[in-house]
Amino acid sequence: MMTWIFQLLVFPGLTFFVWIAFAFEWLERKTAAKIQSRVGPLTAGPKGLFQPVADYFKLIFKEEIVPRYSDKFVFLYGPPLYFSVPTIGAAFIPVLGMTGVLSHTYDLLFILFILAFSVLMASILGYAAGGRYATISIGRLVLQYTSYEVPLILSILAPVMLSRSLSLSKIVESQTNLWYVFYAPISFAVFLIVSLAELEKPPFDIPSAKTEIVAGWMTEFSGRALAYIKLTKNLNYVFLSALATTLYLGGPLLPINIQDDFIRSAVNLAGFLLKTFSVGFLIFVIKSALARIKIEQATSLLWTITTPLSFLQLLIIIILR
Amino acid sequence: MSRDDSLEKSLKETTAGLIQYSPEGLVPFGPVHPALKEPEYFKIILEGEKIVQVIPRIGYAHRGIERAVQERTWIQAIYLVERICGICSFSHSLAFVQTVESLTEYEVPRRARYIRLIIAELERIHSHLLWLGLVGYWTGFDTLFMWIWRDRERVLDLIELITGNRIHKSYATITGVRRDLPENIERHIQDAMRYLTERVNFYKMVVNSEATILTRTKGIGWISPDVAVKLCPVGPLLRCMGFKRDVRVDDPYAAYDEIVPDVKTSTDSDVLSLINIRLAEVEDSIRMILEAITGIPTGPIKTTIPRTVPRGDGMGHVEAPRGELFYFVRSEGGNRPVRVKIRTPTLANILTATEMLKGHTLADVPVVLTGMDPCFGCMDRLTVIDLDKGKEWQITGEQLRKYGIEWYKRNGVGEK
Amino acid sequence: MRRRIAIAIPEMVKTVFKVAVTKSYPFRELEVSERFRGKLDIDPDKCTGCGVCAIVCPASVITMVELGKRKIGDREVTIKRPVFNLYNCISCGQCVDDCRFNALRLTKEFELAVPDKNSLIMRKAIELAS
Amino acid sequence: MTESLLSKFDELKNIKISKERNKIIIEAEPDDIVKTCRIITNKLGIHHLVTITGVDEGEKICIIYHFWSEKNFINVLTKIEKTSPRISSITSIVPGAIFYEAEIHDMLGVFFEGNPMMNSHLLLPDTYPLDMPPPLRKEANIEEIRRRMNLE
Repeated sequence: MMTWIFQLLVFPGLTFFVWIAFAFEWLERKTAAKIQSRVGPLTAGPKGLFQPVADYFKLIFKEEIVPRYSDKFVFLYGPPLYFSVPTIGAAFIPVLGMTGVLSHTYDLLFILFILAFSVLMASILGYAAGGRYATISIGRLVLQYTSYEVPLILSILAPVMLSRSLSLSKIVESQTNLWYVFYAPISFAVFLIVSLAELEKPPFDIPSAKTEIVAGWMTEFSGRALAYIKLTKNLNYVFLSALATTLYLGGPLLPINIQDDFIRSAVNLAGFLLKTFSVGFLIFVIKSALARIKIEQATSLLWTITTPLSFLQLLIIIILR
Repeated sequence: MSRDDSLEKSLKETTAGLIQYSPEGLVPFGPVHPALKEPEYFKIILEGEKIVQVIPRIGYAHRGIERAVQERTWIQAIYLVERICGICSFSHSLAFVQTVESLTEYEVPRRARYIRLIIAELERIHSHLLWLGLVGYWTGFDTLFMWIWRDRERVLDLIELITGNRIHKSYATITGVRRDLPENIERHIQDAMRYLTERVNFYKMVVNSEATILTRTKGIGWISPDVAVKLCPVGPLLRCMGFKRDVRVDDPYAAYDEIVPDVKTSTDSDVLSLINIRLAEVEDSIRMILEAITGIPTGPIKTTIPRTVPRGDGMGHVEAPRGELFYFVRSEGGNRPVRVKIRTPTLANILTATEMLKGHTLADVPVVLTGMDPCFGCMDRLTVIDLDKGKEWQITGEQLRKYGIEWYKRNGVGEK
Repeated sequence: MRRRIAIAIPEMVKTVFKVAVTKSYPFRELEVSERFRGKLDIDPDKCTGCGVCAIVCPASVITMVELGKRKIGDREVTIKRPVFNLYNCISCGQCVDDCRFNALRLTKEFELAVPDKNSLIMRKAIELAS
Repeated sequence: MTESLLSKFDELKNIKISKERNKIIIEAEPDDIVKTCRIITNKLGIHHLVTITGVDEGEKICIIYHFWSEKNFINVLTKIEKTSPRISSITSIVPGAIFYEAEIHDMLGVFFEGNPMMNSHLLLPDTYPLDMPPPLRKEANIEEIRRRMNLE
C-alpha cells in the first residue's frame, strides 16, 4: 500500500510529472528564444532551468483578485480540481515498465474521458469567472473540442486496432518489435495536430488568442488560481506528449535487452524521457512556425482533412491485417 | 434601390451608428488590450462571432500639444511636435518645419534636402518593419515578429549613428538640418541596406506563401473603394484601394523632386495587399536611400534660423509612413505660433478601419483595425494637463500602497 | 506564389545556430554611437553666464541663479550661472547648439534612472563660481 | 485659374477667391458652407478633405476646410460669431468629416448641426467640467481647468 501511494504521489506519479512539466516549460521558452534569436531564461539556476519554478512560486504568493460577479466557490476551488485532471491521467502512463501506476484493462477509455473532462473543466472555470472574453473563449473552446474529438478518437483507434486491446500496457507490449508510428504514420501526424488543438497552441490557440480576447477563459484568474491553471496547461502538454509516446513510440521501451531489473527500469525511464521530450520538442517547432487561424478555418480543417485522413489510416490497417 | 442610394444608406448607418448601440453583445477592445500598443477604446458589437458595429472612443492619450505649442517659440515647438509620436517623429518635425519655411522665404540648401530625404526614408523603413512585425504578433506568429524587430534594429542603429538618438531624432530645424552626416556613413548605410534587401525578400516570400498567414490576411478587410474614398483615408490604406496618391509625388518636398519615389498601388484592398504595398515601399526606400547617399551634393546644411516668422497662414504636409500628415500654422509675426493644427494619418484612417471591420469576425479585429498602422499617441494630442513646467507628478511607493488599500476597502473587492 | 505550410522552418534552424542578438546589458557595458545625445555636461570654466541656454531650452531645464554683483569699469553687472534640472531634460541639444562659448556638451551617459530625482540637479557651474 | 474657379461658384454670392503659391483660399459665408462644399465635391470632383481647422480669433471663430486636389490646397474659410457658434455640418457631403467636426466641437465649442457626435466628447475626458470654456478658446484658463479637474 505504501509503495502504491509513493508511486502515485511521488514517483512516477504527481511530483515526477510536475517536475517534467516545469522542464517542458523551460524547454519551450528556451527553444522559442533560440529560434527567435533571443536568449530566454538565463539567471535562475543553470541556464535558467529553475525559471518556471520561480515563476510558479511568484504567482502563488501574489494577490488573488476575485471578481464580484463570479461564482466564488468554483472560482476558488475549481483550479485545484482542474489541476488534478491531467495528474490522474498521467498516472496511467507507463514510465518504468509496461504498466502505469493505475493501469487496468480498459484504461484507454478512461484517458479519453480525461481528455474530454479537461475541456469541460476549462469551460466551467471560464463561466465561473464570467466576463465577455471568457464567454467568447468558451464558445470557441467547445466548438474546437467538438471538431477535434472525432479525429482524436480515430487516431487513438489505430494503435487499439493494431494491438487489439484497450489497455495501454498491452499497446506498449505489442510494440516491442516495431513502433506503431511505422505502421500508422498518418494517425501519428493527426494525433500531433489534434494535440496542438487540445493544448491551445498555434495554429489552434483560438480560445486563448491574446490579441483578440486577451487570455480567453483565463482572463479573470490571478495569483494562486492562475499558478494552478498554468501548471495544469504544462501538465497537459506533458500528458499528451507522454500519450503519443505510449501509443506510437513504444512507450518507455528501448530496443535493448537488459536482464537486471533496476538497470532496466533506469533505461526505461531514460527512454521515456527521451521520447516524451522529443515529441514535446516537435510540437514546439511546429507551433513556432505557424500563425493562428480562425475558428471556422480550424473547424473545417479538422473536419475535412484530419477526420478523413484518420479514416484512411484505419482502412489501410484493416486491409493489411 | 439604386447603387448610389445604398451607398448613401450605408454611410448614414456608419455615422449614425457611432452613437447608437445596444449593450448586448458588446465586447470591449481596449483601453488596455494586448493587441493595441497604445490606450484606445473600441466598443465592438457582436452577433456570435460576427461584427455588427464598431464604436471608437478616442482621447486616452490626450496631452494638449496643440495648446502647448502656442506657448513655445518656433524652435522650441519643433522639439514638442516631434514628441507627438515616437515612430514618425521626424515626419512630424519635418512637416512643421516645412510649413514654417513656406511662410518665411528662406531657401533650404540642397544638401539639407538630401539629408532630410535619407532620414525620412530610414524612418519609413523602420515604421513599416515595425508594423509588419506586429502583423506577425497579431496573427499569433511570434517568430516572425521577433525576427522583423531584430532586423529593424539595424535601421535604428543607423539613425542613432546619424542623429544621435534612436527614436526622438531632434534633427530637423527651420531652413535645414542640425548636424551633418558623419564620416564614412556611406559604408554603414550600404551594409545595412544590403542586409535589409535580403531580409525583405525573405519576408515577402514568407507572407505570400505561408498558408496560415494567407488565410488570415487574404481577402480580409475588403471595402468598396467608392465607400472608402468618401471617408477620406490616407496613405497605404488609400493606395491599397487603387488610388495612386502619395504626397511625395503630388507635392514634392525635400529631395523628392530629384529622386522620385515609385508609388505602388493595388486593387485588392485587403490586409495582404497592405502588407505587400508596405514591403514594396520598403524596397523603394532602400533604393532611394542608396541613390541619395551616392549622389549627395556638398554644401551647407542650413541657412539662417529665423527667430520670428512673418504673418500668415501656412499649410504643409508630408507623407509620413502611415500616410499624409498635415500641419496648419498661423503666425502673427511674433516669435511663437498663434495656432498650430495637426491632422495625423490615424485620425483620417480610423473611420475607414471601423467600416472595414463590419461583417468580419472577431478574429479579424486585430489584423484589420491595426492594418492601417494606427498611432493613437498621434491621434490624441491636446491636453490641459501637461503644460505646467515647474510642477511635477511625484507619488511615492508608500502613497501608492495607501491609496491601493483605501481603494480596496472602499470597493470591497477581494473580500470573501 | 505557391501556398505552403510551415515555410519558416529552414530559417528557424538557421537562426538557432546564430549568435543571439540580446545583449546582457546590466552585466556588460552597452556601446552607444559616437554622436549619442546623453546626459548634459557643463564646463564651468568656459561658462560666462550669458543665459542663452535658459532662453532656448524647450523643456525649461535651465534656470539662471544670481550669485552676486561685480563691478566692471563703472557698470555693475549681475553674475549669473545656470542650474540644470536634468530630470526634465529631453536631450535635444539645442543649448549645446546655441552656446557660443562651447561650455556645454552632451555626454554618452544614459543611465539616468535614480531613486531621488534631486540628485539629477546639476549645480557644477554655481559651485565653481561661488 | 481663379476666374475659371470663380465661374464654378456663380450660384453663390459674397465669395472671394485668392491664390497664393499652392494655396487657394475661398472665403464664404457660414450659411453657404454646405453649398460651397457640394460644389467642390460635385463640380470640381475633389473628394479628399484633409482636415478642418478651427481658430479662435477673439471676436470670431474662423473655420477652415482644407481640401487637397492634384497640386493645390483648396481652403474654404468661414467666420462665425463666438457668441452663437453654430454652423451646419458637411457630413452629408463628406462623411469623413465627422471626427474633424467633433474635434472642433470638443476644442472650441462649435456646434455642427447634423453631426451625430455633438452630444459626446471625442477627445476630452468625460470629467471635463461643462461650465468651463473649451480648452482651445482664448479665454480658457489652464490653471483653472486643472484645478477643477483635480489634477493638482
